[in-house]
Amino acid sequence: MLSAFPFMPEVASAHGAELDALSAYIHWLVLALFVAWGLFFVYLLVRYRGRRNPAADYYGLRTKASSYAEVGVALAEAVLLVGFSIPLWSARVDDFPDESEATVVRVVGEQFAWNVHYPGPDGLFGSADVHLVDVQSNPLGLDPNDPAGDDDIVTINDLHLPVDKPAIVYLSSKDVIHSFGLPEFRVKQDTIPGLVIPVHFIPTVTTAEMRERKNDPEFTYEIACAQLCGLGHYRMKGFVTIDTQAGFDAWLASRAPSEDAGDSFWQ
Amino acid sequence: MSAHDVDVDKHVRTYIIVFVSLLALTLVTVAISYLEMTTGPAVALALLVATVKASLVACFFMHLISERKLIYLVLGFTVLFFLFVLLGPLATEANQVGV
Amino acid sequence: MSVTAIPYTVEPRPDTGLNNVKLGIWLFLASEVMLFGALFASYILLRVGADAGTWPRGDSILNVPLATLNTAVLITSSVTMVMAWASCMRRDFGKFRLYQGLTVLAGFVFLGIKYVEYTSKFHHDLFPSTSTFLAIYFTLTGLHALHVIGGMAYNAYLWGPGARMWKSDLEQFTNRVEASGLFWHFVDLVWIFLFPILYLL
Amino acid sequence: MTDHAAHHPAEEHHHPEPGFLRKYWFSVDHKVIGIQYGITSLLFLFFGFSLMMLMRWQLAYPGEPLPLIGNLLGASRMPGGVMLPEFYNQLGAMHGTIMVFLGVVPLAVGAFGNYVVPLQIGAPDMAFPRLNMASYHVYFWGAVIFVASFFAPGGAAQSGWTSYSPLADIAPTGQTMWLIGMIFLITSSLLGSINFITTIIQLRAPGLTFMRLPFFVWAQFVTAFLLLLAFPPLEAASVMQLMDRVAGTSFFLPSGLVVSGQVLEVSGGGSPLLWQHLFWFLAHPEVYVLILPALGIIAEVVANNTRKPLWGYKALVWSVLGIGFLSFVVWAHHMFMTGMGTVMNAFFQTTTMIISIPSVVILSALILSLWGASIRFTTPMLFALAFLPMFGIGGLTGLPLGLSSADIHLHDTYYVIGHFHYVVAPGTLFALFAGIYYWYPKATGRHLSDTLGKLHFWPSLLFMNGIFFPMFFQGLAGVSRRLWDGGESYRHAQDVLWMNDVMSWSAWGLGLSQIPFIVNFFLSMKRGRQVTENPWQATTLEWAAPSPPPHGNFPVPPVVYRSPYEYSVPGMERDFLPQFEAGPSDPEAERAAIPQPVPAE
Ligand code: HEA
Ligand code: HEA
Ligand code: CUA
Ligand SMILES: [Cu+2]
Repeated sequence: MLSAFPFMPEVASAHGAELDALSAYIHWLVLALFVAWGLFFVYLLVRYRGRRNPAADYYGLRTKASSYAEVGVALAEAVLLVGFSIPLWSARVDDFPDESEATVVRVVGEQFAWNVHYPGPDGLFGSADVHLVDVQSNPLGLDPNDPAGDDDIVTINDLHLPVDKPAIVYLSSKDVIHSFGLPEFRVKQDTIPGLVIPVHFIPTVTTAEMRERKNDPEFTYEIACAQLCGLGHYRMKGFVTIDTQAGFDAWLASRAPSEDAGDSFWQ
Repeated sequence: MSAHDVDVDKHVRTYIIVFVSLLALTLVTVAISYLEMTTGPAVALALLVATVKASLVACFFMHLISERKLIYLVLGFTVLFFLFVLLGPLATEANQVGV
Repeated sequence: MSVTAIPYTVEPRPDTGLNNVKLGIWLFLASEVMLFGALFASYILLRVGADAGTWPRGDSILNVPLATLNTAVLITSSVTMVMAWASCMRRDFGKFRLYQGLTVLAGFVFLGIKYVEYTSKFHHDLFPSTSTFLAIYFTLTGLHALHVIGGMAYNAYLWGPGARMWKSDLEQFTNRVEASGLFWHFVDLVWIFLFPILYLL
Repeated sequence: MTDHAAHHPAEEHHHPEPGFLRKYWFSVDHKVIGIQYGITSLLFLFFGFSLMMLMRWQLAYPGEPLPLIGNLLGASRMPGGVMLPEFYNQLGAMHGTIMVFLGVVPLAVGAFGNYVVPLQIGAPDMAFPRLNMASYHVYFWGAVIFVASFFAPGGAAQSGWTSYSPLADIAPTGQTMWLIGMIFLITSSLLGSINFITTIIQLRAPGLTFMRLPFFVWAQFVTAFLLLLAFPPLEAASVMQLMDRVAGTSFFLPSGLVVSGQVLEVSGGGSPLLWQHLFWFLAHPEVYVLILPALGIIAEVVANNTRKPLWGYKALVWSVLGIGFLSFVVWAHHMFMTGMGTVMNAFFQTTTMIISIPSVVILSALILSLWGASIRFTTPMLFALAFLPMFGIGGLTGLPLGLSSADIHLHDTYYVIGHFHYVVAPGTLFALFAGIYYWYPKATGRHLSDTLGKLHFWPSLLFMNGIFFPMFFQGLAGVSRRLWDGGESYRHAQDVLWMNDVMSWSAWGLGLSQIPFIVNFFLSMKRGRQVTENPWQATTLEWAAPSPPPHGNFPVPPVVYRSPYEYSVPGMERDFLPQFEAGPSDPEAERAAIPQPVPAE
């Protein structure tokens, strides 16, 4: 069908289908152009080969037909640009859902892992300070004296999200530029040190369902670091688990820090 | 330009005038910087004076005032591209998603 | 060299009205505009992006009187430079030697003052690594100083050994002085911008 | 190349033979310098290709020891013959840098520009011969620095040819050498471009008005302006990154960085994106520096082998000027994923779409030039014809990338690698090969073997597509570029992983396919069929000079009577009418009709 292009991973986000449609249209367009030009090109090679046409015609092609073709190409590009690409982009970066009805999470890239940070029940992220960073016990440098941080949940390379609910991910980096790439969700955003850049999307297919569709019990969504970030770039891989709301809540609860967790940091 | 078609002495007189006005403008900029102004106007004014001085140098010492079209063309494009490299990054940063 | 002489090395080509050197030097200056322009753009971007209050006013760190003096020195050297060229036009070798010499001398004075400025910074433990402001300050003024040195070197050459050409081919020599002058004025022109943006704002 | 004296004893007495060094190393003759550039850059193309053939092993057989060569490269690079990720990144970054800055640009501009432009405009040499020599020597030492960097502690640059900060700021010494080498190369290009522009504007032969210039000269003209005005910003950026690395500044380093658990002790306050802006402000015009001379070569070869004027010369000229101008305002289409708001994003998408139009016009004009032709399938023409669809594929796949919403999925995947290799490899490289086959007789006085040429062409065409087409599938599947294991560990890559073998074997096949060329290149110098001035029966000025041209190029300074591609002029029994020949009709009248330069105000 016209609004999808083969070879792409099965889409698993609400906006993904729209992006794919654009991708499909532009690819069909260039494919058509290439085939048309290609056939014409081959025809010319055969028709005007020296042996068949020993004397060239000084004037060559008399019509200006080609300029119509060019105008056509330009128009098609304009339509795809104004009608699709720009609005779709604006939907990505401008109309964010309200945080109250979204799953909000911080993801911080580092050589070579993804730190995932949930605010916990209080919905507040604990404040962090680079000088508190400890590779083992406190990768994000959370401030133990900040109450907002007490119930926070921190995982490494393990992002869980509930299905059919908007997710807002605040992206940043501790060291160099990485890129938060989620192929199945058609999400990609560089994480720039010094900046916090949000992305939003709605996962539409749970991991379990995707496993059935692919009938591959092993299947998991992955975070693929898309930006060269050093010798470990190739292994900077995280996992995304899309769960039902219930399943997600259960997982969160299971991850909630036990009472003395705050101290266990400093043992 | 070749020796014949210019009246050198007239040139020299202009050089002196330009020289004096440049020195004067230098003092002006410094003076301005002492009266306490908010950054906005201060920058604008300082750059204005600098531009005037620069164009004096360019027009008279570098004889741009009486240069060939070709040179104007080249410099015109150069200035344009300079504006691109100046404004492009600024505009993009102003339009940055996130903080 | 080549068998057939290269045309328009001295006399201008009728349809462009320029000789090769004149066009060449202006093209070079165009690229220089982009070089300093990019650094200038970086300065603005970094300053606009800096957290409120972190960017110092130049005169709170730098020595404005010295820089003002240096500005005057460069402007003076520009005048002596064009006077040197005018002396070529007037075929007055003595005057040329004088003005060209003064131009080079002014270059030395400028560098001397810069040296004093730099060292006093270092004494106060102010280095490029201290802050982004000082980083851009040292980079811009350093690059500018390199250009001054380059210009001085060529001017000194024209003053000394290069001057032999005065006898052999005065017209080409005059072109060279003009070209070297154009470069020197450009260096002056760059400083005219560096002075306010680095020292006064 | 073969020594002039043999062909032109006449020269002997107006200037004694200079010594070897003066003649071949410190020569100021644009032809010798062109050939210096040519040989050096070809060797670097081969070197850059070899690096990639190494990488392709790792991509096809991740983590498996490379037989034979593997152990030779030392434990710091390939312990036990297995490539370390660090070394993979070095190879990638250096492949990109070398191919672009030491291979294609010096060959397209330094070699072809230097050798052909003065000849095509009927000039005795470049406007500034000594500057020309300097530009080669600066390039040469820059190149030496790049090669030496492989032996620096920690190895060569390994942050990609894009050298994004902060990664490049904290990379080993090799990056410092990369930056210094870069400053050398940029300086060299600046010297060169000043020379080209001055030469083209000032040294055109009488009667050679701008609208009579061969399209190749136009392409070089615009290219020179790109080099002149787009390179300095990267020079500035390189200086700043150098300061960050050696003087401890933080131009590109924000505050509060934590590298491998340690807080980075710098003043901070810098901007990583500033580097990207300055880099791409150079690097997008740069990619047109890679393609414009190629298009120029193609135009020459197509006109000559269709035996008819190019279709739409005016359109070609205006398009190339348009591309040159627009290429300064599209750079941020490489930065869509850095968090760009809708406004700027829309702006850069729009400029990107607009710039594709002149390219379409140029390609269309070249294809339509075939209409009514009498096509001669010579070796240069084969490469030129192959160029058209190959560049077509590369260019057309640029459009999905140019629409940022489509780019979200494709950015930094192998799709991008596929896109630009189609334009630079079977595109530009093929054009350069076409140029070599086309002008080799002019430079050496001998033809390259046609048989070996075809033996070079067909397999190259096959393997090029074998390497680069699968990349589109991998990219659409979402496989990231610059992966040491070629995506082996990623689930979404599994279905397309097998293509890595196809690509690698094609790459090695492509390597073998170059043997006929290398053999041809060297053997033909002595064995090739001898030629006179105008072996291709061409119309442009370089064919008025002897082959190879002596010092000063033209025994008699040429005069230009007409536009560049007067083939198959009606009512002539000979099917070409050179620019430099008075027409059969009435030579006197024609000589009188030569446009005289009008004094400028
Ligand atoms: C010579 C080099 C070259 C050329 C000419 C181009 C041409 C174009 N490029 Fe490409 N590009 C690169 C080299 C080049 N590019 C490189 C090196 C990179 C990657 C850098 C990196 O990240 O490492 C890149 C990356 C790149 C990106 C960034 C992708 C990303 O990182 O996400 C984008 C996005 O807009 C883009 C767009 C375009 C466009 C729209 C064109 C247009 O100009 C194309 C216009 C041409 C056409 C539209 C063709 C017309 C075709 C026909 C008329 C049909 C003919 C058919 C037959 C004859 C059969 N390019
Ligand atoms: C002009 C630019 C150019 C050219 C021509 C090429 C040519 C080739 N490139 Fe390259 N490539 C880049 C520029 C270029 N590349 C860049 C910029 C990158 C990105 C780097 C980065 O990630 O930062 C890249 C990355 C890149 C990758 C991705 C690596 C990764 O992401 O991890 C791959 C993978 O296969 C690849 C392969 C090839 C191959 C097989 C060729 C082949 O087509 C090579 C063909 C070469 C020849 C045919 C040689 C011809 C010369 C001779 C035969 C010599 C004869 C000598 C004499 C006669 C004296 N390239
Ligand atoms: Cu992180 Cu690549
Ligand atoms: Cu680009």
